[in-house]
Amino acid sequence: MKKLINSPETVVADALAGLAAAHPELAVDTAARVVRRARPGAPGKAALVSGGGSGHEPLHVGFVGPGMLDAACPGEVFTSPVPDQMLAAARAVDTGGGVLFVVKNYTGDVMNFALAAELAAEEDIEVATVLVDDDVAVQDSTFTAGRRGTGATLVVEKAAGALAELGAPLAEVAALGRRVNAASRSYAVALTAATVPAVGRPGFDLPEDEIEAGVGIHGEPGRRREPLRPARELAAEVVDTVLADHGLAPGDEVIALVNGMGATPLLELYVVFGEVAARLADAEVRIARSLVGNYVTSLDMAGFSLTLTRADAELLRLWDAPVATPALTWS
Amino acid sequence: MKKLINSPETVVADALAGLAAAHPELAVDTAARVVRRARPGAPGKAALVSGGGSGHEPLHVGFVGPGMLDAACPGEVFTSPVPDQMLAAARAVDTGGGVLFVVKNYTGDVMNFALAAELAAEEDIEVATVLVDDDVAVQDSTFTAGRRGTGATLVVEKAAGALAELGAPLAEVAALGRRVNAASRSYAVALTAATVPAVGRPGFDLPEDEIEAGVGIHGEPGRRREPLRPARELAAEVVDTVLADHGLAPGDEVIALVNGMGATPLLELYVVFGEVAARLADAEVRIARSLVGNYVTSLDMAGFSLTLTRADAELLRLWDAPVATPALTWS
Amino acid sequence: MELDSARTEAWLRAAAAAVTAQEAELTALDTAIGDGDHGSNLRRGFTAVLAGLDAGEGGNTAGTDRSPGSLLAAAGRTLISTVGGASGPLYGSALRAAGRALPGATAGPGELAAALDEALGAVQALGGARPGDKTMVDAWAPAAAAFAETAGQGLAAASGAAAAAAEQGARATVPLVARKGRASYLGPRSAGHLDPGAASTALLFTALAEACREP
Amino acid sequence: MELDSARTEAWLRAAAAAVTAQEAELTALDTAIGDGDHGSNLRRGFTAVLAGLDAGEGGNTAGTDRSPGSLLAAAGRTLISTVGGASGPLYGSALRAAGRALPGATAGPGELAAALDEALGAVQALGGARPGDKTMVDAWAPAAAAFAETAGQGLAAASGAAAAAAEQGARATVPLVARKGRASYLGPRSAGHLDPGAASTALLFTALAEACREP
Ligand SMILES: Nc1ncnc2c1ncn2[C@@H]1O[C@H](COP(=O)(O)OP(=O)(O)O)[C@@H](O)[C@H]1O
Ligand SMILES: Nc1ncnc2c1ncn2[C@@H]1O[C@H](COP(=O)(O)OP(=O)(O)O)[C@@H](O)[C@H]1O
Ligand SMILES: [Mg+2]
Ligand SMILES: [Mg+2]
Ligand SMILES: [Mg+2]
Ligand SMILES: [Mg+2]
Repeated sequence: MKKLINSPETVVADALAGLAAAHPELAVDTAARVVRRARPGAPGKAALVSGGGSGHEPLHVGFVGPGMLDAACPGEVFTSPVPDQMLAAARAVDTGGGVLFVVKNYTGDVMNFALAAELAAEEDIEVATVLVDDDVAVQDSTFTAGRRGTGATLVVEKAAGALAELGAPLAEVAALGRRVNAASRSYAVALTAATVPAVGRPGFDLPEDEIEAGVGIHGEPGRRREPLRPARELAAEVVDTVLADHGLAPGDEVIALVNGMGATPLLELYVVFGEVAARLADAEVRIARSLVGNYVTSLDMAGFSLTLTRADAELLRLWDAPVATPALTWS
Repeated sequence: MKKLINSPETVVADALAGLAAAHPELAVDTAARVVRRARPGAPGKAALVSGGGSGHEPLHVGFVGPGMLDAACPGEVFTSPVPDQMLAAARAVDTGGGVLFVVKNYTGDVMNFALAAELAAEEDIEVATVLVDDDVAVQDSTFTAGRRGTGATLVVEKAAGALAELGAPLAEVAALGRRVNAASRSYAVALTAATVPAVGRPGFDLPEDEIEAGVGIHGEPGRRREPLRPARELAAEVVDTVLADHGLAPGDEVIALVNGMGATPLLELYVVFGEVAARLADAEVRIARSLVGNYVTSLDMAGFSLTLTRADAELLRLWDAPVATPALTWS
Repeated sequence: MELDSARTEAWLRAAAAAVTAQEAELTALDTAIGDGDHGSNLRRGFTAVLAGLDAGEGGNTAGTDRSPGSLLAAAGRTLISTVGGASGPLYGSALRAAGRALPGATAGPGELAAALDEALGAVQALGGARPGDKTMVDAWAPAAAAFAETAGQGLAAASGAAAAAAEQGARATVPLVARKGRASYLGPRSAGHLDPGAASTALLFTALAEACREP
Repeated sequence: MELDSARTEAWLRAAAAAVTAQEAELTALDTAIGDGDHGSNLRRGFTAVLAGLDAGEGGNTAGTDRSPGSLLAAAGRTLISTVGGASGPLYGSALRAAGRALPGATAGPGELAAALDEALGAVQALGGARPGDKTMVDAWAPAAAAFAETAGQGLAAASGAAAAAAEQGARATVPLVARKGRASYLGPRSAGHLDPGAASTALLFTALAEACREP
């Protein structure tokens, strides 16, 4: 394992120290493991709190700031945070408008956020929860853990964050978040596996000519192995897989996120985006907005995910609204 | 080799197609291989043109936009662009204020930009050139190729771009660019080698417990091999190497860029930044501004570089000035 | 033999020792069909449990009346606050539920059987897994059942039977296709691997058997 | 024998064939002490040169008077416009300089010797490298010298001698420590490797010898 770390035990604490040093506009509580805006949101604003295992940076800590999250709770690498963190975050950012938990749908995240919500309720902090579950690689039924939350988390946090900044009440922000999630689907392929620092070797071995299709963002293998193919074919397969599940019609508009898994050069992500755009054009789906880069990552995994969110006027307005976070900034 | 490409021959063209699809605010001339702002700069504004081999993304194409470059010329992977590209770019962006070529100091880049400058002069386009040579790993003398241009390119392009936007004449913008370069030093270490698509395998083999110290951004080996050590020790060595050359005094302020080489997870870059900040604090050098991320990359190389630019009030004002490009945006 | 506070503490310490010693194995299991953190998760959590025991947690404010129930409940709270992931809330809630079910200064085998059943109930209430879903339930359920069945033979015998049943239940997860937890994302590819949570549950019951062995 | 337009074209075509056939070798040399693009750079450039030849470039507007000089100058322009990197301007300027020095419809060995010297001069003027710096100059300089020395023996003999000298000059770069180009960044680690540009220069002179062989 070759990593720029001091030790697997301290990697999250050390990264938080670096985050604090790099971003004076963030308040980083290294003891409570809560990252929040140094300048709190307006009184009565619905506050957004998200979190999850570390190793997905910039998600979530890089999305804290005006127009997006009020606080993020980073867990250990690929391990959901503990309820104490979300409770501390909720206490810190609630200005009377209540708190929205944005939770990626993983058993651990769901349970820990649920416990935190109970504890917050005991302290009379109003809490609503949006569950993100966009990954079409996973079968969804009441007998399973359901779909994973992946790339759509960024879109949910951006749109809900913008609506909260406009002063919408908690229930409305939560409803918007759920609507964005319902309008989103994602699918990912991996060229290499991630190496969890505490494990010390890649999560799976892949031959030079094979990829894992339908992977998540926690280093787990995907649904199946496939041969490595040119970007055009991979992009077409990924687009088709998302479209098949999404039910987009010709003429529909989308926000398209071509996301690197952490170790994917931007040059390659642009190649992929070009192929994705061509395939969507064939399907007469219009890309209204797009984002290309490493945003929802899996440590040092190479590969990409595609997220398509059906767009409408309100969502585009919220997407275009100003945002000022370490990883996403526009005005 | 596992890459998200269609073929080594088409990777640059395909990436440009993707860039065009992702960024309607850019005008991408795929035939001439020139990327420029869709909305040209103000008449008479000094125009900034940069370029270099592809594989360093977001440098340079991701830095085209208001407040930074007017155009970028991407060459083949790790190959400087040809003079025709820079000439076409100069023609396209010159609005009477002349053109500043920002050139990283490599033999190929220097010669190709020089030929382009001659051709532009023949067409009565005023051209000035800033050479960026910040890499302290390389011996500098009249008998060598001189220092390489690496991370400081971002700082030069940001500051000079801001000054040009304010309406400063070409000569002043060029002088500022040279001043920023002279105030900048960089040093890099690599944990893994880059794989050039046309080569198909990594540029060098590194055992699990070794790194290359003093590497450039073209996949070449560095000055020497060293054992892999904890981030704290690596960061200290890199800071000390830069400081030894830089001649910063206690109390000096810097802009600090902790830059990933393309395949370095953000989590690790924040760990490194924390250690860099601690070491600089020991040296009583104050970090006035900072940037953490994969900005001046070397395809899929893992590792990081540190760039320190001595800051003063004017430079900080230019650094803080609004910028709106694919990879760098603030207001 | 009754379960007293010394035996409860011994149980928790043995569990901590076991998950620490087996960290790499648990993580390897979780790397195959999960995200490779189960070993470090439990080591982190049980290290905190040990620290709590050393600091006198689980007693009254004076730290004196450390009953089996209060010790287990405190350990459960510590796990919830330090582990994260799926296993943190699940094991944490299990121990808290068991602790609530043991209000006395000591507990007989029958009481402990009921407490283990409460713990299993808490895991299932929180996680929704049923036997056969390839989770810790597949070790916990047969262990609790074996303990209840053999409770009449005393604490040592019942804990031994529970440990054996947990171990067997864990091993029986190998051929299963996961329906809960991260392994479920793999679909059919999850078959052929031991569930990490079932493996760690077996460690917990083996630790109980160790702590309750006849002297 | 004189260098006429047919032989010049044959030279350029042979050079294109050689760099294409040796692309992987040139790239491997450049991977060791450079950035791994020399082979693909020259293949791309000479492929364009071939296309230019096929399209009648290097002639007057009617495409008829393709003199050695105009063919070489056109090839040089094409290399500058398609190769990039260090080798593009260097080889491009070299061929343009050689072309300028050959204004006639044909050229004798003495004229070609002077033209090769002009080419070397252009490389050195642009890149500033001297013999011993571990660059293409280390092949070009001995080749031009050998050609000049043996020019009295005719085109075929002189080209053969130049090719041999270029090859030897290239091989002699192995122990050198680079002072110019990318390899110089490696400092002492650049020793022990053949310079890629010197290797490609040897290919160009071998191609010339092929084109000028006695029938
Ligand atoms: N819904 C559930 N019910 C019961 N046990 C579960 C459930 N989900 C996961 N588990 C158990 O948790 C174990 C994984 O724990 P751990 O790796 O620490 O957490 P995570 O899966 O969040 O990384 C699984 O092996 C399984 O036994
Ligand atoms: N200053 C120079 N003078 C002469 N030849 C040079 C000089 N710099 C580089 N070269 C030659 O160019 C070759 C490398 O060419 P190439 O790989 O195509 O370009 P780049 O170095 O820009 O990647 C070197 O092997 C060397 O022979
Ligand atoms: Mg986990
Ligand atoms: Mg090159
Ligand atoms: Mg796990
Ligand atoms: Mg090269």
